[in-house]
Amino acid sequence: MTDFHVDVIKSADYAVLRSHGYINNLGGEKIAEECYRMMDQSINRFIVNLDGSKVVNSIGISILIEIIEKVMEKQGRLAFSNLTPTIAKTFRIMGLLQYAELFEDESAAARIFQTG
Amino acid sequence: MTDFHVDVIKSADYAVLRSHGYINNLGGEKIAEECYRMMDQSINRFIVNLDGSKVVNSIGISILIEIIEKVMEKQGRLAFSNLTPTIAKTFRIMGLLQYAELFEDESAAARIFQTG
Amino acid sequence: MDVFLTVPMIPDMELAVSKTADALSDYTTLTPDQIDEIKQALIEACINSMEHSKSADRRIFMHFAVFDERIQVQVSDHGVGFDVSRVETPRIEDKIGRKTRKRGWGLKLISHYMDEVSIQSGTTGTSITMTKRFKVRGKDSNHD
Amino acid sequence: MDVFLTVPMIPDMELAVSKTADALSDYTTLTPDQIDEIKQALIEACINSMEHSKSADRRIFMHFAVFDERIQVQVSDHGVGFDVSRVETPRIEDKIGRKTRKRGWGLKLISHYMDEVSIQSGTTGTSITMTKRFKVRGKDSNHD
Ligand SMILES: Nc1ncnc2c1ncn2[C@@H]1O[C@H](COP(=O)(O)OP(=O)(O)O)[C@@H](O)[C@H]1O
Ligand SMILES: Nc1ncnc2c1ncn2[C@@H]1O[C@H](COP(=O)(O)OP(=O)(O)O)[C@@H](O)[C@H]1O
Repeated sequence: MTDFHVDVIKSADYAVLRSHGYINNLGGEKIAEECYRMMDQSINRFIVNLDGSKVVNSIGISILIEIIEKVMEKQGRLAFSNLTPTIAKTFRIMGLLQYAELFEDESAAARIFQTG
Repeated sequence: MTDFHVDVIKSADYAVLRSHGYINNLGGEKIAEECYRMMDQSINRFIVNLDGSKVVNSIGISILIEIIEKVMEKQGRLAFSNLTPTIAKTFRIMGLLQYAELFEDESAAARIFQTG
Repeated sequence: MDVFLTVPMIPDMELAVSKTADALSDYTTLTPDQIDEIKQALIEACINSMEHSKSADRRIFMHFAVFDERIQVQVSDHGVGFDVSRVETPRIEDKIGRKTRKRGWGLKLISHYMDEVSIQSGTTGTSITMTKRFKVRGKDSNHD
Repeated sequence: MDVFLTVPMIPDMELAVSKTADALSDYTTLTPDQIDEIKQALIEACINSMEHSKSADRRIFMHFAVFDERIQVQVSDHGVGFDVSRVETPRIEDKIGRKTRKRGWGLKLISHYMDEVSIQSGTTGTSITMTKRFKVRGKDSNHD
């Protein structure tokens, strides 16, 4: 129904995922799929840019929790950027930000990733 | 409720009215008000640019008919520009285009007005 | 698929209602222009109920039914009704340059925006049923 | 002002529904972020009905009531209901790094998005009533 898609931009040792559309179960799964595909290529650091996603649901976010878990298992790192205030609030309510970083925009996240 | 407004750009001998918002009775009346204010200043040629108005209703258009009538009484000229396909269809159904001209965009209308 | 919407007769409610039509269009293959026409038809039907129905409950009742190849929109009020056969078809020549009422376009416009229109009206209210057809999903070629 | 909306339980209907909330916000002084939160609360309530209610009629019934200083949204289904007192509060520490269900956030989120939430649930269905307050129009200074 909704046209969800993820653009993946692979850097040397991290990947940027730009999601577009409603992050429900299907949207969450598409993001997970792309992350796991990158992890198979030994990429364990991710910037998930949600600029194109203004609406989420708790099922979709549960899948993001699974991704965070997998990334932690690999001693990787996951950052979110470009969240709407409401999605940022949602992540904060859930306590996600104890496990994932939050950046204003993609370039702020990338700066940390490039130096760190 | 809705924030309707009209920008008026006065040229030497014609005026451009750019409407923004829903053309209902109130919207129609605001356009009429601006036209009649210009007519008091002896301007009788008008380009009404509807680029900022994607929705109309038949009450609003009835007021546009009154404007056309007043312009015709003064041997003036009225052109519409930047209509959505549905608004253009609406004007065609009503037969408005026998009395008012239709242009793709404002500059196309202005070219005719400057030469005519 | 059936969606029912009941709204109060208050200013600009017809605009709010037209946004629901927008939302439902995701379940159809309607083109953006077709969606615009349905929204305009809905706006005209709603303002008719608001302006003319004199309904005591001041409510408009809508039923959207989405089928494989058409959407049907019914707009009803519990108003005083009107005699459909006595509504005159408006003509621009009768309106411009004469001291006549410029109004009277709503029903004519609706009949052009939509593929089928029928009106039931009586002393317990008015109900206008409007249908617009669209392409069946996945059947855009003729070797189906 | 009361608006009633009934929709079928079909994919993405919660998104369509949230657009109605958008449309009604024109009648309030809600900020864009507050509207976003109501939309998210509505989405969670709808997917709960879709996922858990097992309702036979597969319908969600909504009632939006706009007052001077608050909007109240009620989302109901004719499903099997649940025992509200037995819903556990989710904690991220219990979810991450453990072989547990990651789900269970809907009601917690709703309680944070909205100012007041109450749930009625029984064998004939579930009804969640959610309220969000906003500034009274024209009363933004304190010398009123
Ligand atoms: N819901 C309604 N209830 C009562 N009368 C109606 C209703 N809808 C239309 N009418 C009658 O039909 C006439 C024509 O309506 P319409 O074509 O929309 O033009 P207008 O509303 O501008 O008069 C109205 O003037 C009114 O008398
Ligand atoms: N409308 C409903 N009908 C039946 N059960 C419900 C309903 N809404 C919530 N529940 C119950 O409450 C639990 C918690 O809901 P929620 O916090 O939204 O998390 P989740 O839906 O992810 O489990 C659900 O698992 C379900 O058992």
